[in-house]
Amino acid sequence: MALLDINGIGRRFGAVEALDGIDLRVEEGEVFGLIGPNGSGKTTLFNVLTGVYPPSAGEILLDGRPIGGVPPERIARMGLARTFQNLRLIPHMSAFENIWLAQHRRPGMGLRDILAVGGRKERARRDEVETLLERTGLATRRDAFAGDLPLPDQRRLEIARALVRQPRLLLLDEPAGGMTPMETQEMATLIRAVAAPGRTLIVIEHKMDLISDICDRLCVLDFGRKIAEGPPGRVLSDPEVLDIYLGREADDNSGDDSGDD
Amino acid sequence: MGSGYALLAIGFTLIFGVLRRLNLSYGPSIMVGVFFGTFLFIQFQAGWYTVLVGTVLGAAIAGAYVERLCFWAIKKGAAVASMVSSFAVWMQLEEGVTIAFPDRTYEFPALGDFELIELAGLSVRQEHVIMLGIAAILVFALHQLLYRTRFGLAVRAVSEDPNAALFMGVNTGRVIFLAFILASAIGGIAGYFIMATEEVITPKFGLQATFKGLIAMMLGGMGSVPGAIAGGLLLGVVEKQAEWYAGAVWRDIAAFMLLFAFLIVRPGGLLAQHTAARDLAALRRV
Amino acid sequence: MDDHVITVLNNIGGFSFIALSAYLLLLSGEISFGQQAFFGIGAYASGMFTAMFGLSFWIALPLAMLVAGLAAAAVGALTLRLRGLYFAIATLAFAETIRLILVATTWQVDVDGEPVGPNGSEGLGNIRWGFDNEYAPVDFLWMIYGSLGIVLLLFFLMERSRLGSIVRTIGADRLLAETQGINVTRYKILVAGLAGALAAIGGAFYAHIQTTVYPENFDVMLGVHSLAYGLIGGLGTAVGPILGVLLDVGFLEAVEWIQGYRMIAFGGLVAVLLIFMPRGILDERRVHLLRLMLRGRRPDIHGAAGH
Amino acid sequence: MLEIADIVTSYGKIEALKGVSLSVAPGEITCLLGPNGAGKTTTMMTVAGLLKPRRGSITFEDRNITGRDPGHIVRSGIALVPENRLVFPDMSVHDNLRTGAYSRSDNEIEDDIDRMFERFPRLDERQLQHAGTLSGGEQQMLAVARALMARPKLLLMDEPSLGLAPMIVEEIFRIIRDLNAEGTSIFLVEQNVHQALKVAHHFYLLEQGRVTFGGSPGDLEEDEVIQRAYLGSAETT
Repeated sequence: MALLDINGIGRRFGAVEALDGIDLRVEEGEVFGLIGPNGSGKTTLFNVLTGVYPPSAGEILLDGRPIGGVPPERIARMGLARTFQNLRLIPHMSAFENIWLAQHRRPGMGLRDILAVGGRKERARRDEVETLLERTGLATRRDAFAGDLPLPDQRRLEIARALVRQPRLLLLDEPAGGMTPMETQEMATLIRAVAAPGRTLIVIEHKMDLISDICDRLCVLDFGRKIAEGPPGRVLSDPEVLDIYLGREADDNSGDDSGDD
Repeated sequence: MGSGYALLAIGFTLIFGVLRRLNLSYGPSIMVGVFFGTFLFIQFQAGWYTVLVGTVLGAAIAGAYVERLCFWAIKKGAAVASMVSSFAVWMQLEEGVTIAFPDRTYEFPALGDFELIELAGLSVRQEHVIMLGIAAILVFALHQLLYRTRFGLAVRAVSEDPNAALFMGVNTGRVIFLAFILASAIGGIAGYFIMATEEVITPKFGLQATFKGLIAMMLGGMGSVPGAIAGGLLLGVVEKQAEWYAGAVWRDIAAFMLLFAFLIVRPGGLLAQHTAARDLAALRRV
Repeated sequence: MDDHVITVLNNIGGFSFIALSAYLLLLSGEISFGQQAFFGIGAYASGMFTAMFGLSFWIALPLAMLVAGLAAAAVGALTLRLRGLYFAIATLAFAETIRLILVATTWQVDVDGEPVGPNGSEGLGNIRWGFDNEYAPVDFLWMIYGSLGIVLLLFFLMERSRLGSIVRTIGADRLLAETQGINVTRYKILVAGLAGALAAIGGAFYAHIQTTVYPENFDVMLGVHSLAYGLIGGLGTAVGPILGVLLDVGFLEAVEWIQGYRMIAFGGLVAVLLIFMPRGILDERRVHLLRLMLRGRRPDIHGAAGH
Repeated sequence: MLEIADIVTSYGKIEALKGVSLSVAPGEITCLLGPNGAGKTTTMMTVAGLLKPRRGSITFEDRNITGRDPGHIVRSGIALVPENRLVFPDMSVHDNLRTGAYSRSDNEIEDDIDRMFERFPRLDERQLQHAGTLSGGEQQMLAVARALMARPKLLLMDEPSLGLAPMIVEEIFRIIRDLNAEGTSIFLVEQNVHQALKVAHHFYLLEQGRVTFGGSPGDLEEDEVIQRAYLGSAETT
């Protein structure tokens, strides 16, 4: 059974059909890419998956359990975590605190853990945050306010915050958005490390080199509809995809429009 | 009465629309204007137009002071600080007026000796008909100003995105300042006509004006001029009915209960946006 | 200690509760103009319990907290959908409704041949529990500061625990809180209820020191003052709002020549302070720096150059 | 046409620009490339008058415009297409264009609006629609059209391709080339090095608040530009 099973999802905003009958299956351990022009419904799909707003049609199964229309905090506790394209860190809290607060209501955490100010379990959880800071390269930024960090560090911090929830499915919304090619490569390294233990990821990106580098499979959205799905090599050479997404000139510069090297 | 509230609410809503911040000192600024008008009347036996001009001028000057201290000086993104600061200035204005006018209660000149007139079977005070007329003229003038002039374009641009307005070469600080003064002046006109029918003023009028303007604005929907009018008229009607049936205390209770109920059931106000627009707003929220 | 000093200290303590109440709501992202309602409910309820029904203050206090807490939680539940200014105005409308209803209500019972109970704008008098049990103002001083100490301790523990960060997360970004698995609805109602109960403590002490309370004691001035205390003192720690109270009641009360111009002075002070410190004296950044210094750490707390 | 000489701009204590000098020649497209946080947007904001430089001078057509307010700079012939477009979402497309002409007082504004609609037919179809309902690409076109309404001699464009799909990016760069061909000088900040080098006559590299290279696209291999532009950022991260 697929970890995530999306059947005929639709979402309408007034007259705009932001998502229109999307079918997707993401297998356990897969890194799945989601690409498409701006306004094609990628972030809307993330918002529907995380419960920010309910789908107006269709069904979503996470590990066989329906999550369409379930409130976001319940979905979060079912093992789904995400990052945000526009970054939603708490600017006047330190990097450490931003990660630490996200441990809330992980499976097995109850009222006593919420009120705990010390103790062995709490110390272990704090150590875990330190480890994550280390792994995401933020150890020296531990006490800096999140709002003071440069953009690449903020994106890393968002990933660390999502990881501390030990998610079964992690959604990354433009993890390399606004980054230079060098920073993008470092981000690709981080994402590969995150995916290494068999974690399932869905990644939205405009940077084709990053997508083809990290994804096992990907799907292309256009005007809320799925127009292609498959391994990166095949999808990125699909003539229809090239036409609507990569632009007509794409064939003569092999799709490197996003300023890669 | 309702049209007086509507005028109060229009001034309020204009400030909120441009700044997205609440000016609690709005009523007290008007109170300063009204006391200035009274001062002209008592000291110089000024005629009604001089008192009106004095009231508007006083309110505008007090408004300018509030804007400089509580809004212009406070950094962007600190809307709460502005609001609390405007409250602090409210206390200043109220105490200042109390010191300058130690008797607390003063006479305010009536617009004239008017008879009750019969209108469609109802007897109506003539002042109220005049007030309604003035309100209608002001609303029309304001609409023309906002949608037909360069200043109006700038006001609308600033109220949507002050940064982008700056890029277009709009002097946002000045536009906000002028809009603020304009709003306080409209409040001054409202204050004058309300006082001219009540004929007695106290420093508590500041609180009254802030409350009534606020309630009327919220009933109609924040930032909307037509909403302010609808809200003001509704508030006037409800208060009159409550007073008639249950007595003077219940007039204010009814006003606040109405506001509370409205906020819970229909927070967008009478003229709330329809759902599609709200959906789009939700889309942008993420 | 002379009586004036004790009165001032009692006032500082009493107002600290409502200031902390408004502060707690500010942390959760809500501006309330209506905490005076729960201060008033606390005052009236505790006063009625002791004066009309002869209960001990120590029973009346938790009961009054319960009444105010439940009322506050109910208001919190009703206003869940509202944010920012809408919430502020809704709480204001609620508080004014309560105050005006108290003005319109008279309900008196006969106690020792005297009518006792709320009497419209004449207020609720004869709250003689302190007098009957021979409590001097200085005894109330210990009671107030003892309670305040406990409340502050609870605040510090909350700030250390996840509960504090949950409340701050909800305050900073509600959607983010939801996607972190936080049940925002539940916490919002909880915080509203706690804040209401907290304000009621101040009200109960106030009623029993003054022995008579009037509806006009709980007007919007009190509410906005309590909000201002947190914003002056700072949103970074629970000490902030108390610092705000100290500045207003303590400092301005103490300086003689300000008398008569107190509102002008306080108003000006607040307005100028907010220009330079929009999140108060002890804001998050200063508190964070202070904590790091206390722990003897002084690493790079600024990120690299901004954009 | 535009001469920037040794400007220093800071946010609080942090110096974002540490003495930047560059010039934009009339009739050309000049690009400013560099990593995030290098100070590209700060440079734009300083030229547009939104930030005041602490030191240095900015001259436009031999007039000193250093530290003048944004309104003055728009009137002197410099218009900005801001990063992230910043159109007025609840105003109609038509009114958005009028705000662009705010600094003008002549009576040809409506004619110019008609001209914009001829140039951007997709905006014409949406004249009365609120700008917030447009797609990202349409909003970018509106932002460009709005800036053109000021009749600028020099157009500043801050990351016009940001967040847009590749096909729309192509279209935006086509517009940039067309505008330039009609005689508008353009000063462009971009992170899309590949596209930027295709249209630029001249380019500068900005690293950590300093200009580290200035020349023509032929002067360096594209790979080398990218390498040199981003090496600095690798050290800070």
